[in-house]
Amino acid sequence: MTALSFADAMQLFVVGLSQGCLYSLIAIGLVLVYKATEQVNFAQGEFMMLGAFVGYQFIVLMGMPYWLGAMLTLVFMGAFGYGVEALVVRRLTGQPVFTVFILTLALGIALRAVAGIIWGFGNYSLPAPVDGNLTLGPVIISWASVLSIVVTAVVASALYLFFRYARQGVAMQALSLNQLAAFYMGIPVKRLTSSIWAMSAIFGGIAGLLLGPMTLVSTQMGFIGFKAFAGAIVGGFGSIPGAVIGCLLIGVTEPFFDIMFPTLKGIGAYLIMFLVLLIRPQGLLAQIYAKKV
Amino acid sequence: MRVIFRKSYVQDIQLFRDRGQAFWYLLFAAIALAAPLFLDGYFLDELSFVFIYAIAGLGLMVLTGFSGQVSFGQAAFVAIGAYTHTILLTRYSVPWLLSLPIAALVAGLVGLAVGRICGKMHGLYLAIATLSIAIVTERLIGGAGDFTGGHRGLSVPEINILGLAIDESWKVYLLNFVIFVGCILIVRNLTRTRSGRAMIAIRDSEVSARALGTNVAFFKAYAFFISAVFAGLAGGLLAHAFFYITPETFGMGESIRLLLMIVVGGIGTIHGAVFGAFFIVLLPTVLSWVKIVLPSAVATSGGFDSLAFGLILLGFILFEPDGLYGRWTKIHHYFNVFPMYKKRSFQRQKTFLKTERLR
Amino acid sequence: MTEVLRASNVETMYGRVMAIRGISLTVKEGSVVTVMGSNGAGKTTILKTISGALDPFKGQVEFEGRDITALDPDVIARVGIAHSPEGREVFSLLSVKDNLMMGAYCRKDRDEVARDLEKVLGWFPVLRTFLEKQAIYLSGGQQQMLALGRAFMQRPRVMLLDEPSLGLSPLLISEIFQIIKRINVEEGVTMLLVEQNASVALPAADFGYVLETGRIVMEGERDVLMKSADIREFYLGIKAESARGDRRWKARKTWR
Amino acid sequence: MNGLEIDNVSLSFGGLKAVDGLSFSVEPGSVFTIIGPNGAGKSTVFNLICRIYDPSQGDIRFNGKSLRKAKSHEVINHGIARTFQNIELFEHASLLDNLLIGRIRHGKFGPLSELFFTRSQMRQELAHRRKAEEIIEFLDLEGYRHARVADLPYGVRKKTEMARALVSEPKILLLDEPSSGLTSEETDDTAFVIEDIREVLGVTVVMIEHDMKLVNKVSDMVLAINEGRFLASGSASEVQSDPDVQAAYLGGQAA
Repeated sequence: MTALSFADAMQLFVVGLSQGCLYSLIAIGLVLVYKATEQVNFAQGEFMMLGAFVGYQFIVLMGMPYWLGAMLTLVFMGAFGYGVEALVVRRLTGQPVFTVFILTLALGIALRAVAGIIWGFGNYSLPAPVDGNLTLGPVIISWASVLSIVVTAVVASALYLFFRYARQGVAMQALSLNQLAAFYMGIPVKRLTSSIWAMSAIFGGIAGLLLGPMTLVSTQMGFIGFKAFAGAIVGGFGSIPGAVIGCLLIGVTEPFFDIMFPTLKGIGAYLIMFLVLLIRPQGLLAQIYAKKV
Repeated sequence: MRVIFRKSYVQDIQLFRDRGQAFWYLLFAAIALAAPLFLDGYFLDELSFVFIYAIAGLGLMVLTGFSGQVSFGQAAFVAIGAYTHTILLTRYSVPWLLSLPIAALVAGLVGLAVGRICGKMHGLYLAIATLSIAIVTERLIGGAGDFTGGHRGLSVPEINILGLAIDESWKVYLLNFVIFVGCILIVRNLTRTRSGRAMIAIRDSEVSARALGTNVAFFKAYAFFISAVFAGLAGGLLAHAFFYITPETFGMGESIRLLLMIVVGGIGTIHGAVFGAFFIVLLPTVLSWVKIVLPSAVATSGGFDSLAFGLILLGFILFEPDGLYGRWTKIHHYFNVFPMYKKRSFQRQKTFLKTERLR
Repeated sequence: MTEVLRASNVETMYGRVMAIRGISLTVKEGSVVTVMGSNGAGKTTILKTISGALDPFKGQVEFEGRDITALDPDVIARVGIAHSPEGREVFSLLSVKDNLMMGAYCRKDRDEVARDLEKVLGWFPVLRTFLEKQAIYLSGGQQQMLALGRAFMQRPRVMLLDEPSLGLSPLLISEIFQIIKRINVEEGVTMLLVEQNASVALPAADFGYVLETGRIVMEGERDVLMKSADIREFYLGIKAESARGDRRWKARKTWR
Repeated sequence: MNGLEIDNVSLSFGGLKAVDGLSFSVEPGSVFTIIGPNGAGKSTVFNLICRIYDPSQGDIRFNGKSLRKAKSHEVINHGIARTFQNIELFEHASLLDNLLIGRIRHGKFGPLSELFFTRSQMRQELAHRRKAEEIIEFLDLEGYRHARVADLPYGVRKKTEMARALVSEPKILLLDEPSSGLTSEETDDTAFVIEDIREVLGVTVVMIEHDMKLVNKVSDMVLAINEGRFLASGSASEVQSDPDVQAAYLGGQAA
């Protein structure tokens, strides 16, 4: 193990931070669906991949201006998320959580295959929304990373406020707690549920557009979703602040871990998650309550 | 429709429900034993894979179907079994008959430890924790360098039982079949005794399982142990079937495939594990036949197999959540009551979500 | 009085069992109608069929002349039917206030909503003290009040109440039934009340139905039912004392 | 001393005292009823006895042995079985399997004899089955033996839960609102069942109950609590005439 200079450590920290923000964006999509419907979307990583590919289609293949292409991508993702819920996931309402696990796993497999058939199984490059680097003393950070940090901060706080104060936000929580009772209140459960999936797919799309330029677009890029899972779980699945905290924790510790244990590169996220779960089996901000008997 | 007349309590805990059932199962066993006489090597190899996957699936069935613990990490135990077995055979020249049980036991002990650690986790937490075990195991084996052959992998010697070389397809087939039948009997015995019931109790209500005297943590770990032993056993056999093993053979994807397998088969039943194994092993073969009639543009595209797999799974979950076995019982029921079949008796109703955050 | 709710010849499955077999009932505007019956008789199934949580196999449900059979429950709720389900079913992790406001989710008249909230808190002062607390921390009785208040916040024309007395102490039962009667009289809400505990439900009702294994075996005005020997024996638990004290064998029901 | 003793037990949830210095003892062979308004802490007392909660103060003894060190799955080994207010059955198993699970305390963990289903294992299974059948007959559940519990009507489920507790051959049975959700006819049956449990099986019964008719019929001793504290105790009629109980619970109306 080599000793790290302070500057190197800061650099790693910043890299980790922006990586953590990307995990957070994926994790927010996961938690959002979970919070409102108690469904777990294992295909969230694939939603992100799809967002990146659609962006690639609009911006690179069709040559649209970046921001127009990005907007269209998000519109497409919203419609896609809405449709997936309305046409597929809804049929499983009330089935055990496990069934939805399997459904979304299958959806992920199918999505990867479809993307591969349409766009091919290679690696493709997607332009970044902003170029250049920001230099802060010894630390160099790309503007794209800064953007991902800002976007995450905005999205997370907006959602937090939405669930806390907006009527629809509270209704979404209500329907996750007791769907039948929400129906009895006249809450348009079906429309709200589909909207949640649309929102979640849009966040997946944003993550895809931000991650695409950094890692190249490929059918395999969705696997990063599992690290977002780890982050969301560290935070206590179902809490948006928890998901952000967990993902940042994982994002920031990961580069240090990789440098310290080069042979174990890539599994730091899971080991951290395991450690947290050992101490707090419900995550940092627990969302599970004891049932009254 | 056949009605069972019960004359003694023994009847309810016998291996077979009645004579008719015993007859059918024994007939199947006889046909399976005779299969090498009329099937060629390719199909025998395929069936060997079916049996091996069914063994791993039975283990997962005990864990997920009986004790209700969702595991995305079964392939880790398969890997541990496969590597332990291969290393014992090649490096330490342990006899095959000893090496395989040791491999299963090693996997089992690791499973026990995991079960002990994960005992407090539920649902999604457990799923992701076990998933990370699969990922970590793969990396550890890959990173262990020469001992495990690293990412280059290890070549697996031929099976040799007490000097008898199991070198032809039909021999391997029969060996796998015998072990497979043994495993089924063991799981069947588990379902009709105390430990099996304790697992079901934990699955359905931990609170009352505890109130009735079930040591929940113990039986959760025990379910992990049994499941990992089966996985380890399957791993040992799988190593021979593959001839050459690398850590990637047993990655996260394989774990998920195993889980999907028991879902397609029908979760919670022994039949389900077997049906699922047939499905997952024979699907590529069937798809390759289907491809012949498809336009070549579709058939040659790289994603066709996984797309078909994904869509078939989606279809199962949407239209037949009870899996192949569930479909089978419905068909069976249809013929049993033939003119009186009512669609109603299996009709699905509006269902509504209720939170599982309270337990 | 006009009919506000009518079910005709409804058959509904519950799981694999035919839970109600050809039931017809009518509810007149402004009245309290109770459905009595033992467990598994299908009382809850009737309410669930009306409110759209279960689709009937056969038959029709009408609300103010409009066919509402097998619509989605949220549509039926917006039409003006509030269902307070068995087992309270409050939103356990939301605050008491949010629970009540969810009842008013579809209402646009903010001032009226605020006034109704005050009304509910006036009826159930305990709820006011727990306003910001999560509903999971309420006792069974308080949750029942919350469920009732939440249903009222919908400002429904008809309220379907499923076992409001379940698991409550005698004192609370009488309190809750007083409020139910008040909502009926003062707010003009029609009630369809399903109760095991006929000795509280029947006196509070105008009209009653008796349900046995999915069929209606008796119906009538309250006063008529109160006099029926079978009702007295099996539902009100008023027994002619026999010479041997408690009887262990069962009398036969004749439904006269 | 014999029987169940609750000795000055307290428990608080987040500053709120759910049970506050409560003491009582249950004579062996009696039917002991706890009444009180909703939220008085009645079910909490059961949960304390069953070690789901850990008391912050006080001791719980059964036949002179303290339960404070026991784990929640060990309580039944002392002979204490219970039912739940909202029915906690094993929904996806048959009624018979539910009862056999109730026999779990009467068996040893023997992985080999189980997995290979030896003859002695078979004998053990048959013994469990005979005991389960005794209880099935005792509670008239014959017709439902092989039905899936989730498909059973409410009243039968309630009885099933009682049966499941009884097959464990307890010395003392805790019943949490045995009559809730039952009609007056079914409640009458429950009264006979409780009497039989005491007289035929010789099991002490502690129950939480709201239906005063049932309470009057079967109880030897009644304890009224409110807000986790002792309110009154004595015979059913004594407790009901207590002014505190009337004010807090019965609301003046003689039930």
